[in-house]
Amino acid sequence: MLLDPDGRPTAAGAARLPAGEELLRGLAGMITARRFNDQASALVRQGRLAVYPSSHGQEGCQVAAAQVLDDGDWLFPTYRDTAAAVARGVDPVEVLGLLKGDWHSGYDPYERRVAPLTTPLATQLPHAVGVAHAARLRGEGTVVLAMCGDGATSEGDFHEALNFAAVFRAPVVFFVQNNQYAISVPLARQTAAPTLAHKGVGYGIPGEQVDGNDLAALLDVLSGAVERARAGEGPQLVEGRTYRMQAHTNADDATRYRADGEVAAWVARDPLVRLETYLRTDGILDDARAAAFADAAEQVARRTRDGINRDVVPDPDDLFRYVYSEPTSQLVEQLALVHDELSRDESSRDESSRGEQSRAEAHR
Amino acid sequence: MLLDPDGRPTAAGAARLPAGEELLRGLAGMITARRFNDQASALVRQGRLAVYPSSHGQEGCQVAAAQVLDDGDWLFPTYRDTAAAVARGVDPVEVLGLLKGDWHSGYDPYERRVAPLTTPLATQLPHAVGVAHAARLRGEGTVVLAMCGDGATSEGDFHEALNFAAVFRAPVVFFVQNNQYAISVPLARQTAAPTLAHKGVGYGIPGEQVDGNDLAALLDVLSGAVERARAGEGPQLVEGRTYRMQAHTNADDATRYRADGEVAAWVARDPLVRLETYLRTDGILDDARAAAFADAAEQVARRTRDGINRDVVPDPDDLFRYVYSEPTSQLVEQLALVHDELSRDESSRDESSRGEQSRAEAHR
Amino acid sequence: MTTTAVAHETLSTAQAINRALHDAMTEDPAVLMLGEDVGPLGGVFRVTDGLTATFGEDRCFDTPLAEAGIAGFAVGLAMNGMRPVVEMQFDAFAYPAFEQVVSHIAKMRNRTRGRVELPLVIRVPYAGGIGGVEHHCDSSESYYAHTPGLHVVTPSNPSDAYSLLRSAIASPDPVIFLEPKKLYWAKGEVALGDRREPGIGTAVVRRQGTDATLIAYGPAVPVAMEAAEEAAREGRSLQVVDLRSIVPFDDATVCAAVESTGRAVVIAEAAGFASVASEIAARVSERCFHSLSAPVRRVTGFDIPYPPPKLEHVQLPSVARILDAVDDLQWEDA
Amino acid sequence: MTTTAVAHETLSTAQAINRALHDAMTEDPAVLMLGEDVGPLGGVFRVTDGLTATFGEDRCFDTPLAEAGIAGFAVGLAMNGMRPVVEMQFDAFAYPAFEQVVSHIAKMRNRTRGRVELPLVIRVPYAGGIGGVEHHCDSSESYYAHTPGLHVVTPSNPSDAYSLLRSAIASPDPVIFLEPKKLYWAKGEVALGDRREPGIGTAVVRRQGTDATLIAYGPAVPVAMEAAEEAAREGRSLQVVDLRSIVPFDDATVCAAVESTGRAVVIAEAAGFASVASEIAARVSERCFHSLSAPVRRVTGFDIPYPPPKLEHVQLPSVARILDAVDDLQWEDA
Ligand SMILES: Cc1ncc(C[n+]2csc(CCOP(=O)(O)OP(=O)(O)O)c2C)c(N)n1
Ligand SMILES: Cc1ncc(C[n+]2csc(CCOP(=O)(O)OP(=O)(O)O)c2C)c(N)n1
Ligand SMILES: [Mg+2]
Ligand SMILES: [Mg+2]
Repeated sequence: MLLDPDGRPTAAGAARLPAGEELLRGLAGMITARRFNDQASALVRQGRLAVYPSSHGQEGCQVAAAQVLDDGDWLFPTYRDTAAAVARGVDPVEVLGLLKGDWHSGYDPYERRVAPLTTPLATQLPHAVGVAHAARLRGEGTVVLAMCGDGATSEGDFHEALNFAAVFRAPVVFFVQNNQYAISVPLARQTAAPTLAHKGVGYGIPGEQVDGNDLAALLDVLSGAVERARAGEGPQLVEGRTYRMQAHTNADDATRYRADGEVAAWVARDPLVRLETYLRTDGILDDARAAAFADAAEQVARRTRDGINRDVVPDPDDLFRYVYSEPTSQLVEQLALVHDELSRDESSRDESSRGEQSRAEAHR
Repeated sequence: MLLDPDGRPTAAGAARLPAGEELLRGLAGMITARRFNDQASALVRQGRLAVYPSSHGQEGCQVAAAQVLDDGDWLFPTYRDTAAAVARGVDPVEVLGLLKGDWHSGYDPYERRVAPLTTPLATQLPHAVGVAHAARLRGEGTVVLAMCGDGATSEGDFHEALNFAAVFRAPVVFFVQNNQYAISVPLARQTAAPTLAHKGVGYGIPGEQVDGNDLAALLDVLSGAVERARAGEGPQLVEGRTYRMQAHTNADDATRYRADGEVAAWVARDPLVRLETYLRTDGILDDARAAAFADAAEQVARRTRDGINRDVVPDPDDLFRYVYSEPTSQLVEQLALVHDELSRDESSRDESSRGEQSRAEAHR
Repeated sequence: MTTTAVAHETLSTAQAINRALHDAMTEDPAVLMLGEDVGPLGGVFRVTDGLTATFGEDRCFDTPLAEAGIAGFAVGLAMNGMRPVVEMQFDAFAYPAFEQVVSHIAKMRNRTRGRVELPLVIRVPYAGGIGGVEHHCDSSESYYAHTPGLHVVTPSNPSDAYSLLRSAIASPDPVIFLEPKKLYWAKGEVALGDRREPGIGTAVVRRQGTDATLIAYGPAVPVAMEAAEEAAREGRSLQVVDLRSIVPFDDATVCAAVESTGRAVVIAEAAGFASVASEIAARVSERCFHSLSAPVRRVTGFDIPYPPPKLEHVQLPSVARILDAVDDLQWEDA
Repeated sequence: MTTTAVAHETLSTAQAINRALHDAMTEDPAVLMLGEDVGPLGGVFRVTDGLTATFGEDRCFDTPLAEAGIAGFAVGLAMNGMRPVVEMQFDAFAYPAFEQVVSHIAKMRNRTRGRVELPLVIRVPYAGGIGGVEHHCDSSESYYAHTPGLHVVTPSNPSDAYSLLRSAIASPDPVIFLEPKKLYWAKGEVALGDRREPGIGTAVVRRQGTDATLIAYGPAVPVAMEAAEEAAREGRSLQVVDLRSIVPFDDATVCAAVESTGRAVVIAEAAGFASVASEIAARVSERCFHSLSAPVRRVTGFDIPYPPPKLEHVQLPSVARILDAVDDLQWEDA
């Protein structure tokens, strides 16, 4: 911890606090991330997104993960790490592609070097190791930061990825956002380890736990890990202790498994408030700058809203277009069938004879 | 280490050496195990077994694993742990069922509470946790000892099993026989951990490394682990450092990946020689007793030889008999087809017309 | 011997499954329910709602988040006297457990000549039609149905959901119990109590008809029924067979149905290639060859990854696609 | 553009695969070979023999023992400019990688609208006939063939092994390359060099015949050829089609063949239920309906776990079983 929950530098903080501009950038990022999260949640309520797993409360982790990376590095996010992808510069509307339901993934992963948001837990971690290893084979200085949740650490893929990374000394920073829950399951039923950072020991990977609601500490610890990985010291494990302040997704009912008091205690440790308090107290942040940050966040929210509210007419042909580099003869035949159906649909709109109307309805 | 490689008690040994009778029992077990291993390897060369992964050199681990358990406990062996199953009292001929090729598994797992030898690596470990948990739910004092190799620790199932055991505080002792290789892959390419015992840390499981060629130390460490598990202290991890003195199986060519000198150095640390030297030096073992041990081992070898050399005519009906508790109508039909084929085969032996003979040949 | 009074209630499929679990757990203390979020939360579909409260944490409990571990752990429980029921949270999240399912759950009984039985049930919410994002809508039945040693069943209504799950839990063999997600909220009358019939292995003719036979299972059954109704309005009489049990397969009921009409359409949501629908089409084509007036048609998912929510209607067998396939059954030759 | 001189050599299937790897690695430094024991040992079947010595440890290397990890790691390599070739040690030991294969390898291209291609090959020694113990003889092709997004190929001889693997490695899409273990030691003449034809997607008529068509792939092809020879001695002319490529499926070649004879038997080692053989039988029954003089028969593995060594002959399609199925093709009606 470099800043205590009330925004006062700790002893360690006095020595290692990142530069003011870095912290301001971080604060701006968190303000945008928070606004983006809340905008996306609102869009779910309005029926514009299928589902949204919000990182509200985890914005420190989200922003730090992006901020410590160079342009040539890679970020591997989970479904919850939309704000991290936005912080890395991916278009917010494209980030929400998966959750809007137009397509499985919305952005070009190569553009900002952000892998697709991954849903099957921990499965992206071995991918991250492979990407890092390929870069290393070519002598590139790429670092890969791979994110996952506390629950995901129980999956076999977490284990296999860390072990591969250690054996190949791949430049990967595994960043576990321990938000205390895997949907309804609390950490104590997920693991009996003293901390998740201890999970590095069995792989020969240095592990460090950090206050995940303290952006200053996150930047300090994560950038240290990134630098060590870049310097050839092999993979690093960082656990950020944070909290999922809202339900798992809009479909979840968090009151079934946790008490309001617990949530309130964590809300009191809000990462935005903590950093802003410090920056204002220390005179680094003034009202003008704060207003500019809020403005920028509002712009992202507006762009998000506008983009998501824009109706895209999805093209059924796309379903057949990307399965293989060349469609198989089977897919060519099947697409023809779809076209045939669609044209019957069309014609039924005029004719409405022989029950075609109701067929078209069922079809839609 | 309680006995050094030359069979002299170490400082720790002076204090904690198991009772003489325990050690004699262990020596007898190892002599039998060694004889059994070498007999089985001979049977492979004679074409009586399909394959044999010998634990020659690992007899200390094999025998200790069985010796520390009570009758009500369970043992979960891998394909290599045939000698451990024999040490636990399973009929040696039935133990070799898998490797003879008559059937997939030869013995009744409930009789001596020994699970089937498991081939898919690490997959038996979660089974072991389930068995232990079921016993604990019923308030039984059962301990489960689950074995695996150094290579198997890389599998996701290893991770998931240890984590489940820790979270449920299941009375399981995970016993990793680190024989330095997974077929051709040496430990250093399997893990970057300081030791495999360190792998307990990330689960909150106590881990201990022990000289796997020192039966005295193995009995000490494993029985300690078993007692702690039985006392409700949760799962335990023990790494036995040992060596696979022969090739992975008869089908392997170990000269492709390791030097003779390395093997020789480990042969000099033979677990049998070490314990026998101590027991003779200390006057616990005399020639008569040694001869009796050799005799008993020879009897197991003879029983093994006789049993394996006895030809069993495998019954095709068995293939359909055990798939479900009641065969599906599909299997009933398919078995009828097999019977029909077999009867055509029979008749072709007399007639030999219309190419039936060659059909029958192809069929066999 | 006691005769249990059979009560009737109108329940959703999710509620019927919940009741089956509740009743089985009441009857037999060896029945355990485990999985991700099945405890206090009651599962993401609330299928296990109230079970922890009623039976305690030892009987219905959350596990760490690891599906291979869950399946393997259940194997051990079943080896040692328990009758575990596992919930996989969604179809695609059962894949990590594939090795445990194929290499152990399906083979343990055979491996040990029947000495080790595995009376366990794996419940898998499967298939689409609920606007779910990627990995939440896979139709994975063909993977299981192709694996010898497993029973594979799937109800199409609350009543079958109850009886099939009761018989799955009572079975000494492992059962993959596939729950069509889009039918979780569909209501129907359910006879409760100690009822295990209809059980595993029996198909049923859901609707009589004389012109052609629609063969469907799980989520495709209501669509087939709708198509048959629509066809009736058009003057064509379609018979509908609901498999209920994929393995074992009820050849007798299916063949009798097809032979009675001479025409057949197989309907399934899963991608068609090398699937359960292929099997049904191949079986019917072979066994009813001389009764068939037209080739057996298949209306299945296309051979593409399951679409995103906005396009799933393209993939799902629809009334229109079914009726078009029926139209194609060479009536002009009749 | 250089034209490579094509040399011919007599090689075993294992050697032909080794040469294909060697030649692809020589041509393209992005091609990597990885898996368990593929380095200094050269693989348990010696298929990768010499590759580490020739290309160095960075190009052909052993991984930790974890198949999901291997597959996932290969995904990352492929995402970042490499063309990884993975060896799974045996069929059943690929199951731990099932989630990576189904949820990522098969779907990444589609998920990203073609932006992320995965040019990777998973080599799987599969099927039986070598006296292997449990878990070493599974015919797993149906699991892959049912999964949209994968190409699935399997050679039946050294020459196809070479060209199919060359085209698999050159493909921008993931390919499951199934190697029939029992054919590893079978020898044949192989044209080497920059040869990718015949490639993915084309079946071939291996033997001409007029009375009935045998459709087979991989390890079943030599058995089908033997059966055709035996039948010829009995005066019956059987045609043999070797699929080579299961996905994509060469409908044109298969249908033309079946239509030319009017009778068909599908042969495959795998358990028959909901399998590739089901698909072939269903397709042929549907597409060639009016040309068929008899129902399409299947000679497949039974729906049982693969037998222990002493009983595997019962499970494997034999010449006798194939000829009996041919006998059943209702010749009396002809
Ligand atoms: C392999 C797999 N199993 C199950 C799920 C269903 N699921 C989605 S999120 C979730 C909880 C994840 O918890 P955690 O890793 O802590 O991440 P968080 O949601 O808290 O960010 C579960 C069980 C999944 N997505 N993938
Ligand atoms: C899941 C799985 N993958 C691969 C194999 C093939 N295989 C058999 S033994 C072996 C090496 C195992 O090494 P280790 O765990 O150290 O045990 P040891 O053989 O040394 O006793 C391998 C790779 C397997 N049996 N199971
Ligand atoms: Mg979490
Ligand atoms: Mg080993």
